[in-house]
Amino acid sequence: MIRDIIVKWAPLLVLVFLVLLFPIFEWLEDFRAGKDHIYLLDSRFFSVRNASRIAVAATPGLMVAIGVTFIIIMGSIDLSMEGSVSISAVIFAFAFLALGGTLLSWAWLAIPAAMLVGAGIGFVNGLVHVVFRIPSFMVSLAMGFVGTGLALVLTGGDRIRIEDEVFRSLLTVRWLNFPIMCYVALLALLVAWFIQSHTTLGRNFYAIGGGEELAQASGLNVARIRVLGFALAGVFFALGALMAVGRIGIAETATGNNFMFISIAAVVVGGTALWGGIGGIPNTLVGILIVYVITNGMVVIGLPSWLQDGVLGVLVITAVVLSTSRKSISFVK
Amino acid sequence: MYQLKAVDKHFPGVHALQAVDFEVQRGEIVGLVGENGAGKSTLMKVIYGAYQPDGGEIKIDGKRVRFQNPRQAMDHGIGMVFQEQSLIPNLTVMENIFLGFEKQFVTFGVVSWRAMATAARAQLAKVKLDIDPTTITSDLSFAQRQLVELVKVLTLEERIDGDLVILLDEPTSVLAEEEVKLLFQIVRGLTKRASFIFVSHRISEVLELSDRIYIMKDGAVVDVVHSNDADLDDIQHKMVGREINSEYYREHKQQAYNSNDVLVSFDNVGLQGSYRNISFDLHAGEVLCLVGTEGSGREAILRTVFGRDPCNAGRVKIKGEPVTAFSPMAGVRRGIGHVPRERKIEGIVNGMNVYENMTLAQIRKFARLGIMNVPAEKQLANEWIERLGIKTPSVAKDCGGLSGGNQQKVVLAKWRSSGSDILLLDHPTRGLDIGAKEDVYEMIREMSANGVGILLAADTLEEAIGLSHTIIVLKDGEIQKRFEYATGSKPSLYDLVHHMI
Amino acid sequence: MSFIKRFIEAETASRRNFLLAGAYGITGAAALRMFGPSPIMAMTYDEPTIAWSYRNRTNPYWNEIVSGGEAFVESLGKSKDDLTHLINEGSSEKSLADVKALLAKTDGKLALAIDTNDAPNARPVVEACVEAGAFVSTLWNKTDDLHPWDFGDNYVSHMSWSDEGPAEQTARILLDAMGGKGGVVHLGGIASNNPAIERLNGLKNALKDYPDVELLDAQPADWDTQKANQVMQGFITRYGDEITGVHCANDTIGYGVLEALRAEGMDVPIVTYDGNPQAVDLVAEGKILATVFTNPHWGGGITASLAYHAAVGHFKPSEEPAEHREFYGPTIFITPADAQEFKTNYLDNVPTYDWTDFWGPSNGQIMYK
Amino acid sequence: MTHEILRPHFPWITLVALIVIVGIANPAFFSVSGFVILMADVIPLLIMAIGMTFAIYIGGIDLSIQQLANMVTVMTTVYLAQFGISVALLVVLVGGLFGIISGFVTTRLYVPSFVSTLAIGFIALSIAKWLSNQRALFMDATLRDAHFGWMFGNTMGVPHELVIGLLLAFFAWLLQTRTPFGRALKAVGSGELAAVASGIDVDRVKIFAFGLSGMFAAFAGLMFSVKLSGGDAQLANGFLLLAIVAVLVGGTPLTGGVGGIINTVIGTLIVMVIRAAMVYLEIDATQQQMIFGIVLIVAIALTIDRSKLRSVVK
Repeated sequence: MIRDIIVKWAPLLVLVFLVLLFPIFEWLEDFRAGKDHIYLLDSRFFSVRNASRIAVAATPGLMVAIGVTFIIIMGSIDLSMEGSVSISAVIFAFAFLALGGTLLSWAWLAIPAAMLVGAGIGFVNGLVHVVFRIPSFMVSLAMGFVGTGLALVLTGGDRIRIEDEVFRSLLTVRWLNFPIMCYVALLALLVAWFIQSHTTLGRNFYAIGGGEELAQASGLNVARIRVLGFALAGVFFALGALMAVGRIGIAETATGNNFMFISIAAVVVGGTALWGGIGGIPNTLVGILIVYVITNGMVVIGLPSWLQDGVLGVLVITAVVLSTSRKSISFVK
Repeated sequence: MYQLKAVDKHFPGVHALQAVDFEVQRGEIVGLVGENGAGKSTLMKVIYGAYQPDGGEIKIDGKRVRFQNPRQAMDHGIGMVFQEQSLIPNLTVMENIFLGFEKQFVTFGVVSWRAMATAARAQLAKVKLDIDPTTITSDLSFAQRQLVELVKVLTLEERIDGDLVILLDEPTSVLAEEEVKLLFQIVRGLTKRASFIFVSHRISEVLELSDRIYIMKDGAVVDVVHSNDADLDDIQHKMVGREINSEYYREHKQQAYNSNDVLVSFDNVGLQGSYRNISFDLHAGEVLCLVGTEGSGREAILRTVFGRDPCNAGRVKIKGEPVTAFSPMAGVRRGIGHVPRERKIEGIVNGMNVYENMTLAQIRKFARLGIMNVPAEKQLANEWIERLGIKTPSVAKDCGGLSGGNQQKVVLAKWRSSGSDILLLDHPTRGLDIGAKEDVYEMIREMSANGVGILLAADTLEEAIGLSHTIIVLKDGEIQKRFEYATGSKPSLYDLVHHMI
Repeated sequence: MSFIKRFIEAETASRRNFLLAGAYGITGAAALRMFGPSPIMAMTYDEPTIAWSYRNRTNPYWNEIVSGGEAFVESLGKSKDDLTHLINEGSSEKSLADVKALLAKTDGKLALAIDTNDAPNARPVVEACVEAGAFVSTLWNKTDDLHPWDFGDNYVSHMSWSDEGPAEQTARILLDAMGGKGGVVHLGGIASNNPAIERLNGLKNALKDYPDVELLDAQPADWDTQKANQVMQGFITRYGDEITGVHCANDTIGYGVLEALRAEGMDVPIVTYDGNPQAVDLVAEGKILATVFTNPHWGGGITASLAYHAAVGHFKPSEEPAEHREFYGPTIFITPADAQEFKTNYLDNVPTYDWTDFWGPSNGQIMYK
Repeated sequence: MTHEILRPHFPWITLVALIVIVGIANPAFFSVSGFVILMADVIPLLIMAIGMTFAIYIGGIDLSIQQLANMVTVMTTVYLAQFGISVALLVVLVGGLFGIISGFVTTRLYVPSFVSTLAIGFIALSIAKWLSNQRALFMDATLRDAHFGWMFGNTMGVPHELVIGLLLAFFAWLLQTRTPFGRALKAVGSGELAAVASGIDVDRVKIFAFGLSGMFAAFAGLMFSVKLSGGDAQLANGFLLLAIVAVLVGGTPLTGGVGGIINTVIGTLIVMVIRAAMVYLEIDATQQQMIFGIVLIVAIALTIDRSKLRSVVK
């Protein structure tokens, strides 16, 4: 029983451990240099400013990871995030500029437009997956290529700058030390959590992840739920795209790069099982924070750059090992 | 009230249902029996809407209906209680109960968990199950799950105005005796509201519960009998088209075992949470049966012998050697064969053909210089196919496509051909039809005569009594009673049940 | 002999040969081909396919390169669609495989301009081209032991940029702006890429003259805006106000850094590299102190041009001096003072280059250390 | 019924159809020598995909192969002078070791291979960066030719790398179809629980499968390093997704137990043809990636053997 509780809270414990770990290195460094340093209090890592930096860095990844969480809970996987993010970002930017270029005009329509694009890609993903009975891994991988390719065709490789001060206030305006985009992300997180735990659709994801045939036999329209799930994931990928554009003010074909492995690693590190049915949105929040705390912390303590990948690898394995309930699984592939 | 008229169903190469007439009256409990492959499951699938018949018609209260999917059947009051494991383990009990019908608790897209819990409690009360509806389903016992399964179907009561028809598919297979009694009591109590179709291999239970019994054979209904004027032998006779007599368990072939040759020896063995203080010896040629309810520890003991669950108290010796390292690999090396209950998952490898399955436990023996000797494998497979009468078009046929009985024979051939002299049989006849069961019994006798020690967890008590030299009754992980039997002095069912509960 | 003069001679020679070839007929031309590429071959056979192989289209730098290649093709009176693009997506394997496929398709009648994605990949690409009788010019990536003159005519040229000097100069601009004191951080490209190494070295060289400035940290940001943004956030946490200047290995890194600074409300001078149009705008606005324009448009055009003109026999690479086979590309500094002017001259109106003036704007022979 | 008989043959039918289509669109594609060259070039990818097949065949995945190959290019370049030809042995052993570690983490620590191999890959990348000092390194040409010249010669018009690739493919095929290990692999891939119940050491089989994947990745890295005459920490980038695609498009689904080495050979050739088609059919550069994705979906839809998939497709 105690073991179960530890497993359940392991991701959070890992996060807390990491947050307390990096300041130790800072303390050591200053101690060696003979500077005064009170652990945590004088930490640059353990500070509100840095928390907001980590939050800003993590928001796009969080949105993407939330999207893929829904899919993983269903026991499927969606690898189209890089393409979906790129195409959503690019179409958002084009629409935004075409409709006036500032949020205070009709250009705000670009935001729902981008979300529609994301939903559309996800919808096609789900449809091809369900109708042609092709495993989601393959469909979404290929759809990712299509998404990135489409973004490339549209931009011809150019980057689109979004200069609008109102839109960029996502990053530049702070409430209580945190930029607005963090609050937007928080809102999206709450919506996702709400969908997961308080709507039929969200619960049906768990049902499918727990036993698809059984869910089907209970009269659930599994195909429809799957397609909806992929579309929902697409919406969150598009939100991730909006955050990414909001963060650096540029939409380009490369906007989606590097999201795939980071987001899936974050979901798993957070304690959501790849075989479906277990975990959820709060786990993903913890997971993504773990990943970004590690990347931020490594730079802050001045770890040599060549070492950073390896340390990330070791910490990811450790986090997953700690948060896996050995009882509930007979074998792992 | 519910009526099938001349229903036909064809599959490629098979005429699965032939002009089946079937009828359920209001408040009636109808039994449905038949050997495997007789068409029971096809008929059930037609009834609950998973299959659409090719011919004939379905009528409810005289009105013709046609279901595209189970959901539509449910909307007409037809519900299915599945064998087992049809609840989704990671969901709460209440979510499982209302799965697919959450709408009633949704306002503006929000599910009200409180309303659902209240409703679920009311439903659970119907079967007198007192559990928290927010419990995660995987935390329930088998029996509780079976009842939740029933509750799930009973929710139709509120949703549907008309009458209910509830199919019970082998509902007792995972239940202990007293749980079966409770279930029957509940079912009888519900006949005020619903009719039942009860499908089981346990004909005695069907006789006990049902008002009328449909007997199926080869896709057709061969007879309909009233349970008052039917008896077990009669029904079995109609199912298989031949007599079932005392020869059934091949008792005349039972030979005394060699009590000097101890194969497995347990000395005060225990495993935390499963069983404790277990001592017994399994001899060459002995059939030793462990009897007990689900959770009495018999499966865990089998697993310990095979090496899957290491014990943490006492001493286990196999062929005189103390066992220190437990693993299935070591078990197989010691000559232990395991015929698991989950035949399709643990018994055969679905996707590998007959000869690959047969040599699976002895791959290395068929390798020459690291290369598999396939002709030798095929030869071995052909020998055993002939010896055990395995029906397969070829040795290269995918085992997943064989019938249950033939799969089981392949599993037995796997162990016997590799020379295992200790066999663990975990419900070896589960889900097999009578003909296949007899074949299995025959093989058990033959192996026993050849000096193989057999540790058995039987499907039914009759089977246990019929087959064993020795019976050990277990309850809550402890040995209650030990019976030694020679042919002709077999105990009665009552003797055993008395110690089990 | 000046190039132009030789060019005119070659032109007349090829016309004469063309008439001859007409007399010989096709067989004669085919026979002549055995003696290696010659003007006759160029005129009697199809024009060689002109191809540019590069990393991707998501980086403005490569788009500039490509626009140069297209401008060159158009200068030949062809459509810009006649330029074949090979995109390697950062994969050396794809880079090589695509080149081989194109060689097979064109049967070696190919003028290839290429950045091989990674230095070691240059050798097999060049060897494949040489073997197939195609003409290849490389840009940026090649290992130091690989030289055009070791391959006769077919490995036409290699162009690179000496980044150490210009990077040092931008560093000086930065360090001066910092008042010659404080702390500077460097965000680099993919660590093993040559330009990334040279640009960091440039900064280090400059720092020797500024003893009061400390190089706080240098980490790779892989030429990537988002990664740069994250790395800069880490730097800000670690060093906070100690950072009084940022030295970026290219413009795209600079964008990420600017946004990280903007999020913190910090105003720290930064310098970048490459001179992308957006960066030039930022220089004009004063947000970036300086960037270095390497004229990728010209680089892209002239690399293709060299391969093409060698392939059609307008000049014989093996007769050219070493400084015409391996040379540095041009660099132009852009500072707020001249950004506007630069923009008008180079970006808003892309100059029409004489694509036969191969070495005019070049910057001397490549020197190895 | 004919559909069922044809099913297992769909991968190569797809391949032939693709070749014919591209060939009709551009007859220059039908050139034996051109084809041989194309195939020789796809050999490192083939070797990686073969390794990946072992991981996928047991229902896992190996995301570390690209980073392992990166590390191996660096190791080969750095240690060539010191060890000579035995550097090949060294790197293959190191690759196998990394694979075994992945397998160990997956089976004994219960970390899904998707994550464990990703993380092990990161560790390999760190080592590659450290060993290369974050520089692009190149080999001494004479040393390379002395020790590994045999890899890239030509005998009677047949490139040696093609021979090596086919030999390795044959070896892998033998391993998969004709050895006790291959049989155990199949049992683990199609029915893990039954394999356990038959006394097969499932963990060891899996660890060995990942080890093989690592060894093949290392060999591919070695060949690539010799071919490119150098090494650095991102030389092999771009291999990973392509290797996965090659395995999947050949008809080995991620669920394991179905498909195999032959399928991967066909899958690799399909990828090769699609890619070469982009060049031969002069597809606009900006559109290539999009078209690649679409063709991929169609190809997978054609090649995948749904009858062997579990009833549930996830």
